[in-house]
Amino acid sequence: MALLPEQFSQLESLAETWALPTELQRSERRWAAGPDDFRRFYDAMLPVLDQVLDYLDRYEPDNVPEPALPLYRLALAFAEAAPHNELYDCSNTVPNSFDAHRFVAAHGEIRDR
Amino acid sequence: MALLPEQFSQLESLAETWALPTELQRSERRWAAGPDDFRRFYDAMLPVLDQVLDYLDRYEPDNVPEPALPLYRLALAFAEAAPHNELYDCSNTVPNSFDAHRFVAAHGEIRDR
Amino acid sequence: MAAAADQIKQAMPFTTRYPELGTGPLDVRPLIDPELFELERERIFKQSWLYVARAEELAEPGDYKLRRLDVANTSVIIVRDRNGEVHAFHNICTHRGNKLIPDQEAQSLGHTATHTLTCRFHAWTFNTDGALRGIARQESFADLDKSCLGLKRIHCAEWEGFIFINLAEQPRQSLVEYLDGMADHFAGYPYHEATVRLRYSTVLNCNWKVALYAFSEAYHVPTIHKGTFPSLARLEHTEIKCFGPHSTSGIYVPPVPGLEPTPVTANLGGRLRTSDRHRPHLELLPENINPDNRQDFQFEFPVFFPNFLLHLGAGNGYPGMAYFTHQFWPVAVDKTLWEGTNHFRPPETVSERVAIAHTNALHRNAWLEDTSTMEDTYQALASGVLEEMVLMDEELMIRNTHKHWHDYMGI
Amino acid sequence: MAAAADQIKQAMPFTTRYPELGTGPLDVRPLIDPELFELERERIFKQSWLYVARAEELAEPGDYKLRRLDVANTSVIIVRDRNGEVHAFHNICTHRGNKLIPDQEAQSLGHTATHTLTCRFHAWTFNTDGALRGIARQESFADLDKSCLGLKRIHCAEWEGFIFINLAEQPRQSLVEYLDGMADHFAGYPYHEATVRLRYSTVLNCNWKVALYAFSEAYHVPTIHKGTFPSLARLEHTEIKCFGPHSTSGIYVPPVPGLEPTPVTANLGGRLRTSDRHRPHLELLPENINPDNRQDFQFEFPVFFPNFLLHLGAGNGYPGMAYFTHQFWPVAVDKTLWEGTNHFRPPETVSERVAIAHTNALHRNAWLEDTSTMEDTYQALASGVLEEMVLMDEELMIRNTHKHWHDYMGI
Repeated sequence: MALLPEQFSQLESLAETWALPTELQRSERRWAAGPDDFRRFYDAMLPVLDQVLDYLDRYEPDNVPEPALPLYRLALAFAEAAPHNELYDCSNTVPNSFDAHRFVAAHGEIRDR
Repeated sequence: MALLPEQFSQLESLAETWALPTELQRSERRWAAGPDDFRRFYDAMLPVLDQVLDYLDRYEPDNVPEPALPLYRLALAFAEAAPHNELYDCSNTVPNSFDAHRFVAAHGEIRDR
Repeated sequence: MAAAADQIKQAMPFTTRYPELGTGPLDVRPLIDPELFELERERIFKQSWLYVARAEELAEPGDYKLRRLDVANTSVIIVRDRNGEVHAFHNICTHRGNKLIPDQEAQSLGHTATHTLTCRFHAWTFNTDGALRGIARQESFADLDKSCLGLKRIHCAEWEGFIFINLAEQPRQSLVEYLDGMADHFAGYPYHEATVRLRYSTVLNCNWKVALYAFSEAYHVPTIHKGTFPSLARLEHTEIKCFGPHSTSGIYVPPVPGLEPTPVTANLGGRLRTSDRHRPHLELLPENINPDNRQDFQFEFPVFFPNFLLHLGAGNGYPGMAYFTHQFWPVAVDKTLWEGTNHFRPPETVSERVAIAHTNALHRNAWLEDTSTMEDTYQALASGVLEEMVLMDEELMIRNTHKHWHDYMGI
Repeated sequence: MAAAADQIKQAMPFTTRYPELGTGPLDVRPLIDPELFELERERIFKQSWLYVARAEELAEPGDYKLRRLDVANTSVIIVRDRNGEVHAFHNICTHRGNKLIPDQEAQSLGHTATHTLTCRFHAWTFNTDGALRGIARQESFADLDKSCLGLKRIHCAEWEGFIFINLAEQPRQSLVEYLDGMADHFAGYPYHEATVRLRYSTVLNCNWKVALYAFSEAYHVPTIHKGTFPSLARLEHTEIKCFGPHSTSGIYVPPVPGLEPTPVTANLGGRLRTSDRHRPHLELLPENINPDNRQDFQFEFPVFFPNFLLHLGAGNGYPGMAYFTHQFWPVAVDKTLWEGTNHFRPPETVSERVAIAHTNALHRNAWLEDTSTMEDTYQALASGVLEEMVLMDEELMIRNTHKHWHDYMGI
């Protein structure tokens, strides 16, 4: 069964691995990503970013309905993944940085819905 | 090959995961159990508890023969698991308690046979 | 001599404005000495006003916050009673001393619908104003003056919605006296509207002042943050002022011709910059912050002694971010709980929510760059090889903190 | 004044029976002060009789037990020699001081078929009565008086099969004098028949007295044990008596109408209650325990100074359990090795074995509830916020221990 609305079907395979419900899970996906993962995600999302956000903007941020959640979570994952393309040369770490696993997000395990 | 005597074949799948040879291993199984695990174990065992114990009582406690060991260990696991149903709402921890992993049983790694 | 003084004045315009702080190097020992760390518990952290909660975290009567304070070997309950008043108490039952509420987390929020707090050990119950309300089997205690067995109160005061505590028996100053010129300087911004808090924390293996000092200057920015914020290669760190043990300053970033934001940041940041709610609100800044109303204002950059930073950007620095805070909680001479929090106004649309996640992630990543030096710095300093460290003019806030640290410590 | 005294007498019938213990609050410092902890090693643990083994653990000649005693920076060998006599020795070779037997475990059992103990370092060999028997390459030592090089003896005595040691050069009292009225009070029960020992231990990050005191009163039971033993919501903690530094009491649980045991506990516990071997044996209790022969007797609940609890239920409290013991072994001011042991008569059938596992598990779970407060209590007390703690009447055993602690410490 498709995760995303039909007009975003080209993002379906990305949603399968990136559309995770918590920031911590999305971060773990990001830390495990390779350069090609970032490139594939970025190249597919950037052209449709406005459409994706317009689609989601029909809902309230605290009240996104179940069927739209994967797209919402995909957008959140992209908001965090894009800097790896735009700034970090598709590396899964921030260059010359502290161990990202040691940063604990207070909200990290709260589900985005 | 069946682990249990034929008259207890309905417990076979439980024996596969609960009939472990030491208290420590059975505790680890218990700490990893979910509410449904406890419910399934309890609902299957309680009606036949007397039959199981009667069957085992044909042996000496220090001399349970090899073929009866899985049933014996299943009964020991149940003796420890049942309070989670009867008292702890099928949680795998005792409510408001110390970390069970930090309690060391002096006999925890001795095999029950 | 006059020529030398002139030369220093030219090289160190801010520093020379505060002659009592000197211009020489700072001693390293306070950052590494375990005995001084023990003294810091008593002389700094049990004497200063410490920021522990935002008023909105305790919005309703019955709301409480638990804050572990390892440096004082205690934890604190900050609670709003049924009349709306906020109190702070040691998290300790007055019967046999158990923690009233378990405090596995360094900070956590809770709510008591009954406006009472009950100890898990023997079920003693306290009102949220601290009074001992109920004792199980009270008849078996003799001579019990319940009025003396209330929760142990801690001084507590609120300024601009920031709730501070003071562990001293009798604080030497009120909170506002303590805050000195900072109280006015930062007053009036609608901090309470920024209710979306995204907090990160980690335990750094370094002294708390190594972390604090690293976050007290912008000299490092072009080097450390060239990954995440290449636009900060040239910034202006200016308007540095000291108010007693506290200090503040402004960060401006003149635009770099030809440097465009990257596409996703342009898109998402742009959405915040053009939303009425999240756009730059320079007009809301207190009047002495960004006094010339410069459009390239990034954020006001202060140090509240001893361990609180309140960076006020009003949406003009990082897209959409109202303000961000840091705290540095000592755990041991070589261990510090750092907490960094980004404060946003709540998103009204999903796209704003996604854009906030983007700004937040960039800033979190910048913090990963900041924290990358601290354990190295501490290890190197702890070697004892370096007895002193030299400071440039814009590292003045470190100089001010260090000076007042000595005053508090009496050494 | 007389009215106040009357009021105390009514509120605290047990406490007022021991006027020398007072009725006021207790000082907290003994529970948290590192310097007092160092003194405790000398003045309490090297002066008191300490329970270290059951006689059945050393049933045969050649059986030995190794007991680590961190509080005295030593470990002890308790061994039965070929004539059946029990000795205690420091676990240290008199040659160069190596541990004769490695002691990774806090306690362990062993057997020497040759009735000798040989050091792993240079193979010096000692008889189980402590005499130095053999020295490898003895001819290469000059001037060696073997009779002066036996194992270092520790005073050791047995009471009702409980083996105690005393580390003092010359104990001030014999074991029976030391035990005072406890020696008679607990005498005569067939402890030796309960040879199935199920022991749990953990290192608690708290002072040993925080753990001891938590296990010295039943006031906490309705709160802490509502999960595992909802039947204990109402219990009677009575017959509290002090014998020198020791104290004892009785726990009764009047049946709660309508509260039935849960199905599995009814089944398994019922099997023990109806087996002749495991059923309640109130008739075996010493005469001053459960003196009115009440059927709702749960267990006798004592504190043997300084660190031993011997709870005697005779199968009437927890189904099938003869007795259970606790010990609290100091490791540091903030670290305590706790050991809890359930003692059962051996099962004769598999179903009895399964039922014992069930009783044991329930009681182990109750201990998980007990130990949940101790680290919190210690952390809260260590803050120094609370200088005193108040006690209710039935916390009298704590009061007695605390008073005698001061006497031993000379402070």
